[in-house]
Amino acid sequence: MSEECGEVKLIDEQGLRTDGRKPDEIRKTIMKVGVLKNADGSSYLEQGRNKILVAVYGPEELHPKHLALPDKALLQCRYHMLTFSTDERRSPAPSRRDIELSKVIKSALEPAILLEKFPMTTIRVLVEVIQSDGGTRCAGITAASIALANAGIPMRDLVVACAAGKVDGQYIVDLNADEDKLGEADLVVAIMPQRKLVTLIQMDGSLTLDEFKKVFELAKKGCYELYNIQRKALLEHYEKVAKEVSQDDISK
Amino acid sequence: MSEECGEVKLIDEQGLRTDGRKPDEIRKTIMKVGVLKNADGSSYLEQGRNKILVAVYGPEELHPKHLALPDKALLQCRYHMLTFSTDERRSPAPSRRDIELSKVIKSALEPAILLEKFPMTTIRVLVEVIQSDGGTRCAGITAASIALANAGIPMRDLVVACAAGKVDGQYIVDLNADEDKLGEADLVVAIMPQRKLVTLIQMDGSLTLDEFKKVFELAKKGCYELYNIQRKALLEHYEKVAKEVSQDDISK
Amino acid sequence: MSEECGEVKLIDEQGLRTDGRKPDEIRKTIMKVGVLKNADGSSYLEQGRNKILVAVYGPEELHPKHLALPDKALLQCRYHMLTFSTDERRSPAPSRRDIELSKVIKSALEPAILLEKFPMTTIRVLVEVIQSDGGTRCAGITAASIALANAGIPMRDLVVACAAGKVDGQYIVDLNADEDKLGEADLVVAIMPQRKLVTLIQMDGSLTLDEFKKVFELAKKGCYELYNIQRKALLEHYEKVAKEVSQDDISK
Amino acid sequence: MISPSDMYGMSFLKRRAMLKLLAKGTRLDGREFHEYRPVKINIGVVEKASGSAEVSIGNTVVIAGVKWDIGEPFPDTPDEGVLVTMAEFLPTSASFIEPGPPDEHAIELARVTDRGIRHAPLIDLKKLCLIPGKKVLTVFVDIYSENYDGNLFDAASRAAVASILTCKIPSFKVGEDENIEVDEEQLKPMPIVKVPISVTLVNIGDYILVDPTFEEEQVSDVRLTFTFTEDDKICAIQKGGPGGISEDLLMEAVDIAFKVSKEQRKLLMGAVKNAQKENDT
Amino acid sequence: MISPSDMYGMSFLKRRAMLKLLAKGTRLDGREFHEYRPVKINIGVVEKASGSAEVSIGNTVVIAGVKWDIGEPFPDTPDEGVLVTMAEFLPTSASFIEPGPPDEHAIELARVTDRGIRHAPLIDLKKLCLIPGKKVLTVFVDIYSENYDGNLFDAASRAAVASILTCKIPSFKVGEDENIEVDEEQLKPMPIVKVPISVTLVNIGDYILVDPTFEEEQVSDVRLTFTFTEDDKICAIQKGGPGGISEDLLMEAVDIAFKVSKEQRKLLMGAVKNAQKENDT
Amino acid sequence: MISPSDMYGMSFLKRRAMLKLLAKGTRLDGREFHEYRPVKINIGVVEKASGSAEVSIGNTVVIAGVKWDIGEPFPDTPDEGVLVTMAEFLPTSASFIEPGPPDEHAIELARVTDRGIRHAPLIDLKKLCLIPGKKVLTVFVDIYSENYDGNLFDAASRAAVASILTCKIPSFKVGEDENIEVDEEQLKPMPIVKVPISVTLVNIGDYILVDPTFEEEQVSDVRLTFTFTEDDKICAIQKGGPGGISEDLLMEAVDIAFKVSKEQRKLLMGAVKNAQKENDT
Repeated sequence: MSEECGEVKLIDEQGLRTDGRKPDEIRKTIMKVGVLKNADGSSYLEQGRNKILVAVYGPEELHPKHLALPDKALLQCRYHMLTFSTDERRSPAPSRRDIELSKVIKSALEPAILLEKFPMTTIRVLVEVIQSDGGTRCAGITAASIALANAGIPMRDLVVACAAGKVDGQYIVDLNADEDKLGEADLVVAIMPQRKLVTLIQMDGSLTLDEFKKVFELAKKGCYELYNIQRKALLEHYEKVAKEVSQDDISK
Repeated sequence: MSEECGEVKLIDEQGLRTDGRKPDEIRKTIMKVGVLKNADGSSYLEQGRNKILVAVYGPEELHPKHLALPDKALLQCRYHMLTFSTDERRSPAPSRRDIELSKVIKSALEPAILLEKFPMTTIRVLVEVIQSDGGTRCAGITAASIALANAGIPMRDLVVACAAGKVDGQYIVDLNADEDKLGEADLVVAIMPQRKLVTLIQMDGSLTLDEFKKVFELAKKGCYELYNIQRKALLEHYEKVAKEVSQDDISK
Repeated sequence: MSEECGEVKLIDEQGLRTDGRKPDEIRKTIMKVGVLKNADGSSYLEQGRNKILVAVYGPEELHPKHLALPDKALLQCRYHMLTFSTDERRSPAPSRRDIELSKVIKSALEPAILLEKFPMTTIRVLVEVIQSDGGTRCAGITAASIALANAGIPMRDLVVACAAGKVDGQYIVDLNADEDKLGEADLVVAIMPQRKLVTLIQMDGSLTLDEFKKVFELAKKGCYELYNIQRKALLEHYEKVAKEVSQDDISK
Repeated sequence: MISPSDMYGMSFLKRRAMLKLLAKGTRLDGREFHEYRPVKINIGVVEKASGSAEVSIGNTVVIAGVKWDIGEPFPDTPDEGVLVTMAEFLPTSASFIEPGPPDEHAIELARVTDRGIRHAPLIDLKKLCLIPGKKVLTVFVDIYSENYDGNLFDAASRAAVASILTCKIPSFKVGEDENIEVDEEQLKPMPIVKVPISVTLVNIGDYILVDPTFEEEQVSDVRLTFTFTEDDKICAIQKGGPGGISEDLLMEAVDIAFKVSKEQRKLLMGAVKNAQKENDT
Repeated sequence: MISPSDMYGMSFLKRRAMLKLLAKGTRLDGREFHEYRPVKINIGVVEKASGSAEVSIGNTVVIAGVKWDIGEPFPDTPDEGVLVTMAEFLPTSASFIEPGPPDEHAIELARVTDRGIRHAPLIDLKKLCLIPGKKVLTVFVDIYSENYDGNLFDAASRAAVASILTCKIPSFKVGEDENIEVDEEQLKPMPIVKVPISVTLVNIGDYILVDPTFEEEQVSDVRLTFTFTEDDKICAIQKGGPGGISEDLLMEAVDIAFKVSKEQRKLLMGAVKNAQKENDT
Repeated sequence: MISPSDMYGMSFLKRRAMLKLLAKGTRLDGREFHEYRPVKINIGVVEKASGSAEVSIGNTVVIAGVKWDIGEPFPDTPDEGVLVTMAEFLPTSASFIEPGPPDEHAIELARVTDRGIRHAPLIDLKKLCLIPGKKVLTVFVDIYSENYDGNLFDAASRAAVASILTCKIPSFKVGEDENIEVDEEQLKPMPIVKVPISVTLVNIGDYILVDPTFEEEQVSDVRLTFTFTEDDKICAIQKGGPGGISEDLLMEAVDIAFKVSKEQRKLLMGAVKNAQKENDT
């Protein structure tokens, strides 16, 4: 977050952003579930140039056992970036950022999962960032949530996340890497859309309380748009599975 | 320990040391016990510019269990320096020196603790060096011993440690960092003052057997002076506690 | 494995190699067993300038227990080079090469050991390279096999390993470090000589299928020569032990 | 290291008892819902650090120290000094904390403290550039918890900020051959822009409690840390905890935090001024 | 991390069942003994990598990416670029794989893939030298398994080779003062020598099965990987598994692998050509 | 890794049996109280090291090797070479020793050996300075235990000292542009000042036993290592073990160690001279 963003113009005279979007427009987003054979649930998400793969394993036995919780499943989340996911090759060792984001993603997903149904077990959510272009923690949460649904883990609601911020004095939604880096503020919001609960909020930059509330609304709007895509992806998968099953029936 | 200490004068014409002390004078020392709320016992010690914080936990359950001893408590000691405790910022990773000193401190304290009273448990002694100016292993032992007493761990005796050495051809007690680095010899001694047992001895430098015996006497003298301060610190704490308790009684 | 080995002549006009050997001649090899007191079995091997020490421990209890196999002993192998074993001082941390070779040595030895006799236990093979001059993985396997026999571990057969390759267009056996580095191909073969089974094969370089088969034969020939030395070493040890025992009888 | 099971998800019974108490308008230690425990700021405790402070909030005690070194800038900010913030839970802090490299909790603590400082921004990093693209000042802010009874975020922030505000760095001269002369005689303060004040609160049921104790953290649904600058702006937010929060409660929380930050700012700046006065005399 | 007990030495019963099936001339998934599962090669999946490919062989999925940097040569090859190959089992791959630094299996996978590439040789490393003894191009080939159902060796090799074959690197100019100018506009392909094709097979009893599934690997005695270049030479071999193999079967295995490598080569080169065509248009 | 429970604090019964035996004036292996086990010093066992020695004291076997490199001096000793001493317990040493990075026991062993060498001083480090403040010789002394039966301190010290005393380093020339030419033809010995001899003994009850076996170490109260130089000075002392010692016994121990060091010195210097003679012919 740099103070002087005057040099690089992030919004042009037509009011369009560097990637051609309008301020309140989210990036083109594709979601699929059931993309990995071995995982209990999985998903793949492209949001602009972000490419995210998520696998969910569990509920399953936990090792070492003394970490198990007597009253609920232990949710374990890992956020991990492949070495070639960014412009500069990343070190393969987990960074401090990776470790914080893993914790933050857990905190965003946990409210939605009925962990109390599976005491003494673990549910593992593995977020792999194959390509990164800003907003991967949000994309990871959004993708993880449908991978959890795909795994058949009972949930109170989906979780969907989106960032919003302020660049060149304007409020924008779903920041890409340049906007994140050069903008004036970056607000990350995750919600459970049916329950109307906020499960994650993170911010850095500089906003008055009033601006904060406006940017928050914009992030929420992004969340609801992504929520529709989540539902469509899940629906498509169920329809496909249903079709396969019924064809199996016919072939018998 | 450098051979030529001629360049830097460690003892001036008046026979005084760089910090104004006489050869057989220990540094100004302050000790307090019960300084941390969560620890079972704790102490804070200032000896010259050394600042040491010690916490004691235990006897408590030991993980992993296979390390537990069937006939006595396992004493675990950690000597650790904060990154800003020295002139140069230290790396946060434990150094080989830290690991040796942890072992040496354990060896100095162990003879005084009735470990056999608590088989299968552990007692943990955590020595944090907040500021370091030479002799922190001694200061750590001295402080740890009163923190153990503060934790109510049964002990045969206190342990008190002090260094002595030879600089500019003279014998001196309680070396500071410069004297340690530039002097001709550095002898570390820990004793149980009532039991008259030596629980630690370490030396580097160059001393004849005769000189060694003289320097040893000087270190022992330092130990006895520090022992008085230890006792005073414990007494003051008990008086304070007693007063609080009796005031509680009155207020009832 | 460099393409141009023209610069350095690895075979001279007399058809001799840099260390004076003929192409099909293995290096001077000395083997001893029972060289370490604490190990259940041990061996020492010199092959040219290679110096290898092997200790075997087991069958013994395995920690942590969840690694134990219900139907056989777990074979654990470690290949490790001392820091001063090579021209350049090595880092003491295990290299990726060390880790691969440990795995490869395990794969070469495992077929010969009656692991099924000792379920839930472990057998540990520790290969220490004291000095290295090419072919240490082979030397390690050859030495490990007689150390296992020395430990009294029941075996289907010994295992013996030897490399062969191609340098300056000629086929040679038992490559030294220079031949390994500058030659055109390096083929590592381990066999169980009585059972006529290949338990390890590794290659890098460039060989036609035909050449491969010829080089393979040469490696096998090397193996059989080393096998004779293995047997002699074991025999000598048993004779020595027998003599000691009978002398003990006499002295009674 | 704190295992997740230690931090959250504690007994259902404890939580029920706490909620009963809160329904009566009281906290376990008798505080108001929006009241901090006593805050003590002890500045200059480590002479060998360029700046240092020990801060206690109730029984939580944190110590921070600042050191500098000459280093290289990051490639994308060639004309800025480098700020490195580290946090460690000393094993003295609580019985369940084991020694070892910073775990996820310590890393989050360091990064949240760092973001408050960086986005205020507290330090004018451009003024720490010595030779653009080549040599800059690296500022290490190292934070250690000594005793842990909840709300490490605010204690860490206060200790780090107080250390920086009272920190003295030498003067530097760049010679002709790009050698850097360090003048330790000519000490000067760190170049300051704006002072961040963090306020941490938890949400338990419908209640919002400022400055949670360890017990309150354990039974809480949501932990929120808001950081404000003196020009009434938010510069950082962090959510933790296993629960979600309604939008209404979230907005209420921001407003409470904002209000409370004012008194906390006074308290910190007062301690800083006292320390500077003492230092001048 | 895969523990040894997971990889091999699995149940005696499974093995017996498998042998019965093989005696009938069938594999569990209905394949011929020397038949690969469907191989899909998807090139250019990561735009931020200089080259990339996702390869699936049946249910096994591997992704590889190539990145470059300017570095120093190894002292013993002062005029050659540096090739660094890394492999990691992503924990998405299977339930028994835990996150963490590469274990012995991942290291073997990386080193065997690397040897195939290095000894073909696939890349003309001399052409990656910028200033002899001082500056060379370092090529990082990073390989990740996404889903693991046996035969990672061939999937990794195919993905790495396809990534390198379709990789674009910038042009470099060495200035007078040994500064290196990078011209990202003038992209050019990696200098290629020969293309290695690995073929992995397992030996179970008297049978040789090409492209083993995870289940087949589990019950197999010997795993063999042969790598061939287009001039009909072997450039690398690796044996794994807890068993031994007779010389006859070994020689049979080489011949099978050699034969099968031809169709696998066609498949790879076809995918590469398609990708290059798409890229040009 | 040796767990503390393996090293000390072993069974009460063993100790009682040992004390009974000692009361009769005998040790388990029949030695006198102040007698070493047979010491064998085998010099030059690793040709690729600049100096090397394998030392056995009874069943304890230690190997040490010396390597050199050109490096930078420490900032506070700009005109001195650098000595780096490392010790590792090879897992061959005993069944309870696991492979891995040096643990507290190996680190203590390395540091005590190092202090004996450094404070004698054995090496004239000033003579290893090539360009003050810039380039010096770094001397690596790496010590490995091969078989462990007590008294590793003396075996390690003897092996390290013998390696250094017989070590050959090349001649160095500093060129005009501060390039360093290494002349491997012109080998010369390490610059030696004084030779340290360590003597380790344990205290069990009222008894002092020189050169303890593993069993004696296990049941002992105190372990003491004294290191002497040829001018009858003490240059290093280290105490270990879970017990305390009376001042009288401590002073008795120093005197015993001093006496015994004389014969140990003869033994070492004899082996060194033999090796040098062999080398010259």
